[in-house]
Amino acid sequence: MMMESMSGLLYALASLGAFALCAGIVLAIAQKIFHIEGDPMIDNIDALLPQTQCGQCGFPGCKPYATAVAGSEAEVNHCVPGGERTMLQIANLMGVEPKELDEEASAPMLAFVREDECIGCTLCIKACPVDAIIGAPKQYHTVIADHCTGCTLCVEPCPVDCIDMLVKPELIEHWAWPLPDTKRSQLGHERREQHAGHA
Amino acid sequence: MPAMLRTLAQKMGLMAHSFRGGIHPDMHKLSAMNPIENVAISPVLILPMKQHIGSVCSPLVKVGDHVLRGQKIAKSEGYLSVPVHASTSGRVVKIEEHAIAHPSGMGMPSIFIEADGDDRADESLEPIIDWQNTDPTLLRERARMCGLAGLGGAVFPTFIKLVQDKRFPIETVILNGIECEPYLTNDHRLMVEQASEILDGMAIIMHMVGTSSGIIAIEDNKADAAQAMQEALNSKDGMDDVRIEVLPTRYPQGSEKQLIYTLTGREVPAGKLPMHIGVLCQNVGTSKALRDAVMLGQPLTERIVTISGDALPQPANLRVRLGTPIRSLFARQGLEDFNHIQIVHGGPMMGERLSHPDIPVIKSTSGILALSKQAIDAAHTVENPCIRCGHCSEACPVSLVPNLLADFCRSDQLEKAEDYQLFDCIECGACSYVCPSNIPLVHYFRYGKGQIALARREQVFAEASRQRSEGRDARIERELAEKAARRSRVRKTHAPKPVADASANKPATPDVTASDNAVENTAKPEEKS
Amino acid sequence: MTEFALILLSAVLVNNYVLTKFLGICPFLGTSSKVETAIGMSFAVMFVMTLASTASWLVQQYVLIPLDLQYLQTIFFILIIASLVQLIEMMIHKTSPVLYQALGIFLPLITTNCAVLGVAILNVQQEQTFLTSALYGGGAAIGFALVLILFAGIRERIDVSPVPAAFKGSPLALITAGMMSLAFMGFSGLVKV
Amino acid sequence: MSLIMLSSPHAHGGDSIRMMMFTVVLALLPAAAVSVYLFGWLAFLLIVSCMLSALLMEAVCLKMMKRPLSTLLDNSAALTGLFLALTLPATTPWWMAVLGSVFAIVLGKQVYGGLGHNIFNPALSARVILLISFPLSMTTWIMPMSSVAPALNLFDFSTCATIFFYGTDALLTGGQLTLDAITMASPLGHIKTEATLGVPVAEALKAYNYSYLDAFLGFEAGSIGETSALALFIGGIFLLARHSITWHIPFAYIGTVLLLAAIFNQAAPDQFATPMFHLFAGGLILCAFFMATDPVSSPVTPVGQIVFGIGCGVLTWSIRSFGGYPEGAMFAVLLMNCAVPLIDHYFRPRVYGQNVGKQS
Repeated sequence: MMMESMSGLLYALASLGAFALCAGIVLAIAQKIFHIEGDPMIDNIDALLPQTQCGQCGFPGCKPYATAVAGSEAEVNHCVPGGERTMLQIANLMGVEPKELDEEASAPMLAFVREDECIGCTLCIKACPVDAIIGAPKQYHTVIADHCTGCTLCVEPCPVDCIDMLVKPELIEHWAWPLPDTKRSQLGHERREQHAGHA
Repeated sequence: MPAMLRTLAQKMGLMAHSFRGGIHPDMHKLSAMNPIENVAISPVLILPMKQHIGSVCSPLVKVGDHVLRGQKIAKSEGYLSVPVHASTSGRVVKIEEHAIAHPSGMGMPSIFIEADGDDRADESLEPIIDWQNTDPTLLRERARMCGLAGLGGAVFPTFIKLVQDKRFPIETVILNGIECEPYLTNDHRLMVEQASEILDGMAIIMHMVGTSSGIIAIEDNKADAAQAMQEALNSKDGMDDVRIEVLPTRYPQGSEKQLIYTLTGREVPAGKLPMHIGVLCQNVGTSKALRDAVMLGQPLTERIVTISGDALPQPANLRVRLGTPIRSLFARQGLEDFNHIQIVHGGPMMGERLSHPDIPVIKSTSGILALSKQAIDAAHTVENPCIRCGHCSEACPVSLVPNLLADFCRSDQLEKAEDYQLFDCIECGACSYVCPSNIPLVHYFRYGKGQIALARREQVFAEASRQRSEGRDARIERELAEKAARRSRVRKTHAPKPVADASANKPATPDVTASDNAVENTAKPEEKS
Repeated sequence: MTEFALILLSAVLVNNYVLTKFLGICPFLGTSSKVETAIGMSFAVMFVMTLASTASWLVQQYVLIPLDLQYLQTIFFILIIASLVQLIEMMIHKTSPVLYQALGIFLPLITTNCAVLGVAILNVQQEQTFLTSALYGGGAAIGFALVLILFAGIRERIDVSPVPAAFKGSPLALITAGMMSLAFMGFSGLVKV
Repeated sequence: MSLIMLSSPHAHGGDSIRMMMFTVVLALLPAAAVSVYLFGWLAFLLIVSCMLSALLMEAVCLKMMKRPLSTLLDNSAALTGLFLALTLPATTPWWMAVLGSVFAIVLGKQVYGGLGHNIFNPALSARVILLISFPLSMTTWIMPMSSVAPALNLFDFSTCATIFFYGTDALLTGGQLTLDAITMASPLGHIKTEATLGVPVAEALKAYNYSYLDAFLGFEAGSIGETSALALFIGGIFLLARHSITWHIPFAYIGTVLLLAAIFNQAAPDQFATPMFHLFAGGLILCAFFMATDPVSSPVTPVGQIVFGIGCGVLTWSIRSFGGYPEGAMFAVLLMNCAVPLIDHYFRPRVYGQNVGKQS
């Protein structure tokens, strides 16, 4: 009696072991075939970020923040200039629940150099993450309005403090229609809130 | 009649083509029988720097200059633009921001001209009498010089369309006399009173684009205009391949794409222009303005404007100088107090609602309406939930699905809105008109389009910033690598020799330190990972 | 030939695994928020289910019965399904990372999906031949896919509507799933198999 | 001048939801009138109780959701109540009718967010819930005009009231009537039971002394609103004339059923019923003209509506011919309602200028 149960046990172990082994081999081979290098998610997220390289998310630029979010070490709602839309897009891409923004994005800003006070020390040129300030040592510098992302990194290193942040002027060509805001579309707003909270 | 059967019948020529959808609003053509009246020149004319589709012009005159009627006062910037001309002789009083007919309420830099009363014309452009043998490019330059833009309401610079392109030969010229917008009757009166001038303009257009066949499209609610044009056409020689086409009244028959499909059975492919399918469409008013520019040497300084509305005592069609404030025109027609009145710039279906009447008449002003409060409130009542009844997608002439599009725009699902072809919407308003729940569909589409355009602009800006930032990082790495290489080279040259040549290394050091400090402080405050 | 068609029809419509047998509800609710994810999940489940039901029949026939190890049935089937899921996970991670990210936890969860294991064990209990067990596996997977994609279409629409706060999200999803199973009861008795 | 930005157009055609719903109620009046004529006070009590409870329940829901009660005026709740009443058998007790209306309003519509957001047709989903919860009483039919049961005078208010409030068995305690004396199988149910015994369709109908004319006018067993094909056709044509619905769904739906019935009837006459029979039997016309064309739960685009109609037709005919339940129309419409969001997405009309290819 002991012998059958022993041999039964033996058969069980043998068959299970054999099956598991060949499954393992197949998977190992598959691992080689479907090997993937870097994580493409980083580029997808980086493409969503506004690239202001401003560091307000606590990371030295957009690419590092994208890597952190892809590796899910950082939350999706740290990008302040991106605002709610970027946060919703990243949450959508990562398939996580959208989180409230911790800090409301201010109106878009532009740096402006008061040229008569500028001593030409090139400190702000080196501080600007997107090379939006031009000028040579000992010559006064100026900010290229089209290139400035408003990240305020140049204000602090300036020794004579001659850079101030101005609100970006709104052009008539860039004006966009707002949502219908009359009592008439109260229902529309209600539906918008519904969706916003549940992207 | 099932849509498939209808298109089949149309393809086999059994049935005239007619565009899909469309609505039948009551037309309120109150001023259809009033002849065109000339308006006295208002003391101050306000000319905004942009009255067309394209870039803003820059002023050529200074405050205090004296100008003649038709003198160029602002030059066009870039290709897609046309200059602005003084509409009367006088003195430039000031150049500053002034309100224009724009929903945002934002202003546009404008030139204020104080009329001196004798309206002396500027003779610099001499008339081209025998334009038949003039080189079309010369005529095209004249059209641009005279500031011609589509007067049907689109204000697209006319000279860009009037071109002979080997790859896209124009077969048919279509003259758009449809005017399907309620209340507006200026094209109608122009056709009745100046039919032969319009046909001269059409002949010039056909000469410029090198075709001999043309169609003049008129709606059947303007029988007298069709008759006047037919008589003028019969008396004209050399235009035998041109015919008048009277089409059933239906809004928006006058829209370029719908008119082209109705007359030729061909559709303008998405993202392409009518010229890509060999068709050129022009408004009757523009054709007459082209005739004045070529045969009389007169730049575009005035236009016919319908002033009407259920709250206006005396509707009329006025020949108005560009820059005349709307308030003076309303006063001329007996309307002074505006507090129960809504002013609309253009027709009720596609026009802008103005918040105050101190806005000048510009090239795109085809009509100004004074609508009573209850007329506007009836149109903008409380929005009910959409019951997916499908009336809006039936009415849409571009066969979109407006209610789904509105849902996407309202809930910011913009990629879906683009996938459903939001940008093919011509904002004609037929869907909002028929919606039983009074949903402001066109408003949601405009919001959607604005957000998508904003997102695209930010995307382009972000892409440029990213490239510059990566270029900068690469530059810093390169400089650091050079510094490290240079330091290691310096250490190698000094290290092995004994004390004897200690003095030799004196000259080498200065230049190293100079470039050192330049490179030293390029590192950012916090090190880039 | 009609006999096979009837089997397939009965597996897809009449006794649909999700709406009549109520198996595989958690991926049904989890991955149905967007239609693209639902389609991705359906392909994954179709791949795993069909192969799992055939492989488990083979294992049952040629390994368990000769060695009379029927009591090891569940462990073996889970082993088969797990390795298939591992395979499909690698394939999806390689081909479309976005789908991989969107499916998230629900991709490895197919291993514990009661519909997949259910079809394998039911095939064995009803002593199906090799061909009919493959047909049942495929039919069940197609049924699962059909219902999942329909439900995803509905979810995308009700997520945007002004649902009363108490019903927002999964309560309404469950009510809708209930209504769908009510509708699917119309198919009962359609096929006399 | 208010600075609120109003976009064009500044004109409106004057159509409103209330008018559209009222048109559908008008279209249903002939069917309701005929049902009262055929089933007497029973039908009247049913219709009134369903409509009242639907309106009451909607008011309660709106109050709970703090939404303005004015939406009650768009008579969509009244319409749902009337729809539900017309699909119920004459002998439905009052509490079942009220429960049905509550299901229709709460589970059918309000839970999805009110008018315009429900996925399933509210009246139909309530009817299927009742069918599956109370199978017996939902499938007991009585012949109209009490021609079969002379003792049951449908125009005497007291008898009808007792049936309505205390159910059919209370009536029978009086002893003079037995349940199966006054009830009988619906034509569809009769054929299905006979088919299981192998009796060909033609004979089954003869035994049931079924006549197409009676079925067309309405003298046949069935729910109170679906028996008279004539009244439903009048309502349907009225809806088409008033452009409340488009021809796509009804024509596609009825056309598919008739086509399938014709083909299979030719192939096996004794196993499958004739197209005429399918047209007048059960709730096909009611579902095709009123239930399937409910704008909220049907596709928006014409192409989608045709696909929806064909789907309903195939499902109705196959459930009637092969399925377990005698009447397939209700299930078919609900099943196709599930597919509407996908149909909307994949069957959109070709937009002007898209892939026009080479043009003449």
